[in-house]
Amino acid sequence: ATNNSSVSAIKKRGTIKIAVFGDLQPYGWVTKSGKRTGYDVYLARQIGKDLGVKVKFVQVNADSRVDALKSNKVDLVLANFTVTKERKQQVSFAKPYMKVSVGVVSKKSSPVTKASQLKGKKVIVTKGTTAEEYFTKHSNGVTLQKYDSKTQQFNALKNGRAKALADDNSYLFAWVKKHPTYTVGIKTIGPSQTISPAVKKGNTSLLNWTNKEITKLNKKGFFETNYNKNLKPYFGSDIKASDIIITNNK
Amino acid sequence: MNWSIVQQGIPTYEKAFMITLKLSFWGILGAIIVGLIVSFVRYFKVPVLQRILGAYVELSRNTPLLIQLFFIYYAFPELGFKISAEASGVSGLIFLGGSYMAAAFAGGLEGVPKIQVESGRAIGLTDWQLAQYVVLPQGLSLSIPAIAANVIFLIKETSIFTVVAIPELTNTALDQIGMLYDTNEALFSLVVGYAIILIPLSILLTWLERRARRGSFGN
Amino acid sequence: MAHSGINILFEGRNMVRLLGGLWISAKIAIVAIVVGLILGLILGALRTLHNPILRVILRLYLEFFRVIPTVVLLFLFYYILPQNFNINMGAESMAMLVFALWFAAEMSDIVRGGIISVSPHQVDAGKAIGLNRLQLYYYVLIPQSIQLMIPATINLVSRIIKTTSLLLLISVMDVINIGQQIIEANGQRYENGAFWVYGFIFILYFILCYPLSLWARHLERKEVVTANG
Amino acid sequence: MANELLTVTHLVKNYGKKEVLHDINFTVEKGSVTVLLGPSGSGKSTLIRCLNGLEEFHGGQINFEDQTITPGFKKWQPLRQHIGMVFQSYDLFPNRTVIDNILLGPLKVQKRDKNEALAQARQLLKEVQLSEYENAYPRQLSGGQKQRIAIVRALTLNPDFMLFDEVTASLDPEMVRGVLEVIEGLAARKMTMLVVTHEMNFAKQIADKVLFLENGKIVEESSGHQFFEQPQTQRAQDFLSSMDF
Amino acid sequence: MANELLTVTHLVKNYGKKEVLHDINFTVEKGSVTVLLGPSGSGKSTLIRCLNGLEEFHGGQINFEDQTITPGFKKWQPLRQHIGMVFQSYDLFPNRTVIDNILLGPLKVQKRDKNEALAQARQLLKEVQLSEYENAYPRQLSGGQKQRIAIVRALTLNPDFMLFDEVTASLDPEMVRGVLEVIEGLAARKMTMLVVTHEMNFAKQIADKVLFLENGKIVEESSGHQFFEQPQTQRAQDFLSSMDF
Ligand SMILES: Nc1ncnc2c1ncn2[C@@H]1O[C@H](COP(=O)(O)OP(=O)(O)OP(=O)(O)O)[C@@H](O)[C@H]1O
Ligand SMILES: Nc1ncnc2c1ncn2[C@@H]1O[C@H](COP(=O)(O)OP(=O)(O)OP(=O)(O)O)[C@@H](O)[C@H]1O
Ligand SMILES: [Mg+2]
Ligand SMILES: [Mg+2]
Repeated sequence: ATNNSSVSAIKKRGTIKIAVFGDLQPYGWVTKSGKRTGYDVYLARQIGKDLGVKVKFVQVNADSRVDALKSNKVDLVLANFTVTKERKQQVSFAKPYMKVSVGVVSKKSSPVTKASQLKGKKVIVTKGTTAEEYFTKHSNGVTLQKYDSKTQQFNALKNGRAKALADDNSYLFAWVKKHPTYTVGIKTIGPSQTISPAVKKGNTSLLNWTNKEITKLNKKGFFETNYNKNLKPYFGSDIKASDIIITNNK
Repeated sequence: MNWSIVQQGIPTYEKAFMITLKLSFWGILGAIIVGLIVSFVRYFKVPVLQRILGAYVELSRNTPLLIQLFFIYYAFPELGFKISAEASGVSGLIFLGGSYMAAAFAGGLEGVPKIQVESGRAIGLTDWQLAQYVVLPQGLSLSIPAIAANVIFLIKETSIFTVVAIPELTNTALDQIGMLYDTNEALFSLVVGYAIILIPLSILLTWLERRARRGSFGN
Repeated sequence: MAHSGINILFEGRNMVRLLGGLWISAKIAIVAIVVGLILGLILGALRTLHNPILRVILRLYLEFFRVIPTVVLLFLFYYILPQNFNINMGAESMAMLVFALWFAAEMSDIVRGGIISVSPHQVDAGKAIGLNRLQLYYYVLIPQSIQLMIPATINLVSRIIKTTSLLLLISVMDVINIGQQIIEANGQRYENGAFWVYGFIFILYFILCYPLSLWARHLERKEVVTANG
Repeated sequence: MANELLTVTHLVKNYGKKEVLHDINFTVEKGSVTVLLGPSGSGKSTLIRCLNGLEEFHGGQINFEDQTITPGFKKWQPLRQHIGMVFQSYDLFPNRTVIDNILLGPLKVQKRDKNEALAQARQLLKEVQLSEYENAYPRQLSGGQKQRIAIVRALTLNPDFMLFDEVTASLDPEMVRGVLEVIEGLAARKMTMLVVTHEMNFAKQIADKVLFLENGKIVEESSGHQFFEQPQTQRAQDFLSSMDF
Repeated sequence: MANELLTVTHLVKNYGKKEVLHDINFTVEKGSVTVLLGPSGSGKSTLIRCLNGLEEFHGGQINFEDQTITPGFKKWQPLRQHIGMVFQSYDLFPNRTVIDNILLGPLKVQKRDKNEALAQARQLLKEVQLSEYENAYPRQLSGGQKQRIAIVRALTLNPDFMLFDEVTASLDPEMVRGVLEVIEGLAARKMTMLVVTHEMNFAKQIADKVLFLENGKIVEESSGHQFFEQPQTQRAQDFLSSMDF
């Protein structure tokens, strides 16, 4: 089959289909006036501009990001997609643009600060996230509640359905700023990881282009601008840009 | 398709299968009880109660289970009323299934020919005796095919429980897809899981319908 | 919370967006119903023929769509078709396809049920005046069974509308998905936003389906009356 | 007269706004057979159903034994043990065997002793020549057999009065005779009966009195003999001549 | 003989394993009325339905006009225009008016000119005294009226042969006469007919020939006069006596 997600195919079509989250403030979400926005979305728009094509957003949930690529539903995933060994076998990741690690949020009134406190407790995750992966591998007596979407998982936490919720620390930081009765008691658990754009395996054309694009954007300081615009207002003062974004290219 | 992956997943799916079965069982049992109550209240035209249950039936039949569940699980706690995921699932199934079962029972009761009621009256049966010896035995057996159809329908609806994070069959399969990317294997196990429950039921239903049509229940 | 949660519905363009989501669901339902109706009518008529092979095939088709939960059908088509058969279509058109095939399967059973419930005397009478098979369907069987089929068909339409709620799970921007976006985006301002948004969607579905169920019941009652006449 | 079992006076019955029985008056003497004739839709079934409360009536009154029944009367249930009825359509309970059909009334309504009721039921079954069907289900019987069982079921309650509404109308022609013979037997034993039938030869043979109904009115009332030999009204004459082709 | 319209030889018919017609032989002469009698379940309807292909048969043959029909014959549809049939159950199409019921065959099957067919239909409607019901729907008619329309519907195809299967059996007694008179009229005009009926007086009046069927065999075949005056077999005698009560 021909690669209809190659750069030339995309240019010919005039649109690029990019998978983003729709309910993950401040990375990919929708404002009350219905406009998509966030750190990932901002990047996506820039990529569209640089390719000279229109961007068509496809909203995904965490567990459908791989399949969205595999089944050609999208050309590129920009949905807080953490690079993992397993995922590398399924899709191709470009150069990273963010740092991340799993964090655990809990009620300020009974905070969870150590993994051992979770023994025998319920923990909320979203299906197909690195948090789920981590706690599946290191379960230590934790029972996982697996939700489909971010909305559902945060709703469940607020309703007190579990002791804690595990997810990428980068958006937990943002979430607790808006929900001051909660705290990210465990800031990092498990390995430090990175977030990258992903394309379908074998799509070297778009992969190469994206790698170059990230290098170029880095030079222009795009990611700092993006951070200041989309992320900074959501984080507490204890979080610095360098905690989140990757500026020096390897 | 990688069969060893399918095989490895069997214990997990077995657990999920049991959860699907367990929740279906309680949900259907509850729905049958609610259905019986509703249909009796409406058949015997119990004042006031008949109207209240009528409103319940309309709400139940004209809204999707998914929203009913969202409501029970995500919205009610905001009003200070919280039950577990499994309890929410079963309540949702009862809320939805109660009206369907009521319709099945009502169909059976109304299917009892008028002449049967009249000949019961003619030999002097009281209203209660009429219900006990004539209307209920005949009406219930007439409603069996419709009940069986509802049972199948309700079991299928448990697939929606995935949205409240109950690790039943659908949730388990979606999890396998999301985390391990074994899409084909997960969907295969999922379909097999439902087929084991539903195909025998569907055959039973066909048989019941044929029996009912041939009139073995009737004169 | 001094302000009432209901205002979440009137913030910004929230209301317009919710209704827009509803329109997406409706659009998918409408296409599925139209396609499914036509296909179901043909398949249902075919199922009354005495061709055993055709019967088995159509019966299997019906059973497949009947036994497998709709959620699973959606995932099957959503994941399997593109990956294994290299057929690509957007989530919306895919949903239309699944719902149309499902509708056609259920419809075929309604049509078959309607046709076989036409009294065999009518078939005899039609044959006795020399009608051929096609004429028999066109002049006798279909017109007489259509009245019987309408209430069941309306119920099926109402079912398909309710089932569009599942679109959420395959990333179609339906009314519930948009509801979730709204709950998330306004979560901290409206603590019981979920209650109001889900409540509103609950009512939307009710408004769509309730008239259908009233109509179906009205027709059923009328049918009982005319059947005795 | 002390000899009257039933007296109907000025009886009126409406379906909604439609008056289907107008000012009906007649008496039924103990031990007599009254035949109700009339064209289809004239109100025969409606009248007979008013007499055991299956239909409400709206004016006039019914005197049965020492009871006076006026519109709105509610206590039909105990009275119905004294008034047996058999319908045109087979009305046995399909979920019960023949004997269970028969014993339901005696045991549950009349709370009689089981052995005594059973003995009576068996005796009656023998008389209608259906002893061997005691444990059969209704679906295993022919139409004529079902109707004979329905008669037995009514008789086992020891009624004082029997109502028959076209009990042979749904039967195959050859099945008719057996059922009519049973009714003839009852007449011979002086059971008080009101019979609606379209079998003219049978009516002629059995009727002590004929009521001819048309459009909800009794247009002729005469003795059985007189009605068939010298009908008084033109309408009755037409009716009789339309009946034998 | 050149005068035969229909000849049935060695006809056999099974339902599954059950043989319901055994070795049936008879002829129908042009312009004659043949009456088929016999107890319920003897196979009358089955036989008559074999003659226009509503049931398959499994042995023997049928000769109709110049056609030879053997088991497995497929081309009934054109033939049925020449063989009219009226059934016991009212079989008008409830979704079409009276005139549309009548014209369906002439226009759609025979592709005849609309005005010509309409003229014929109106003439026939007049003869059965139902002209004013041209635009009524079947549900607005009484049973007797429906059966007369059904006869007209069959006649408008100009058949050479008419089959009647107990066409008055579901009618109210007073409606019977009108229908039978129409059939009598056809007999007078020498329409070839095969008639199943339970109306003995009518059968007697109309039959040129009687076939008496029992358990799927023709046990007696004789002229109409002879059958009713001196039935040959014991079975026929019993049957006749069971018929008049
Ligand atoms: N439930 C009903 N509602 C309205 N009208 C009715 C009802 N039942 C009967 N009627 C009308 O009442 C009149 C008398 O009907 P009824 O059945 O008593 O006649 P009938 O003499 O028994 O006729 P048949 O010989 O056909 O049994 C008819 O005009 C009929 O249409
Ligand atoms: N579809 C069928 N399948 C099996 N057996 C049948 C079927 N139709 C009729 N029979 C049997 O064939 C025999 C003849 O039936 P048929 O209807 O021809 O009798 P009939 O003489 O017309 O009776 P009636 O006077 O009651 O109309 C009966 O024993 C009947 O049970
Ligand atoms: Mg009557
Ligand atoms: Mg017959």
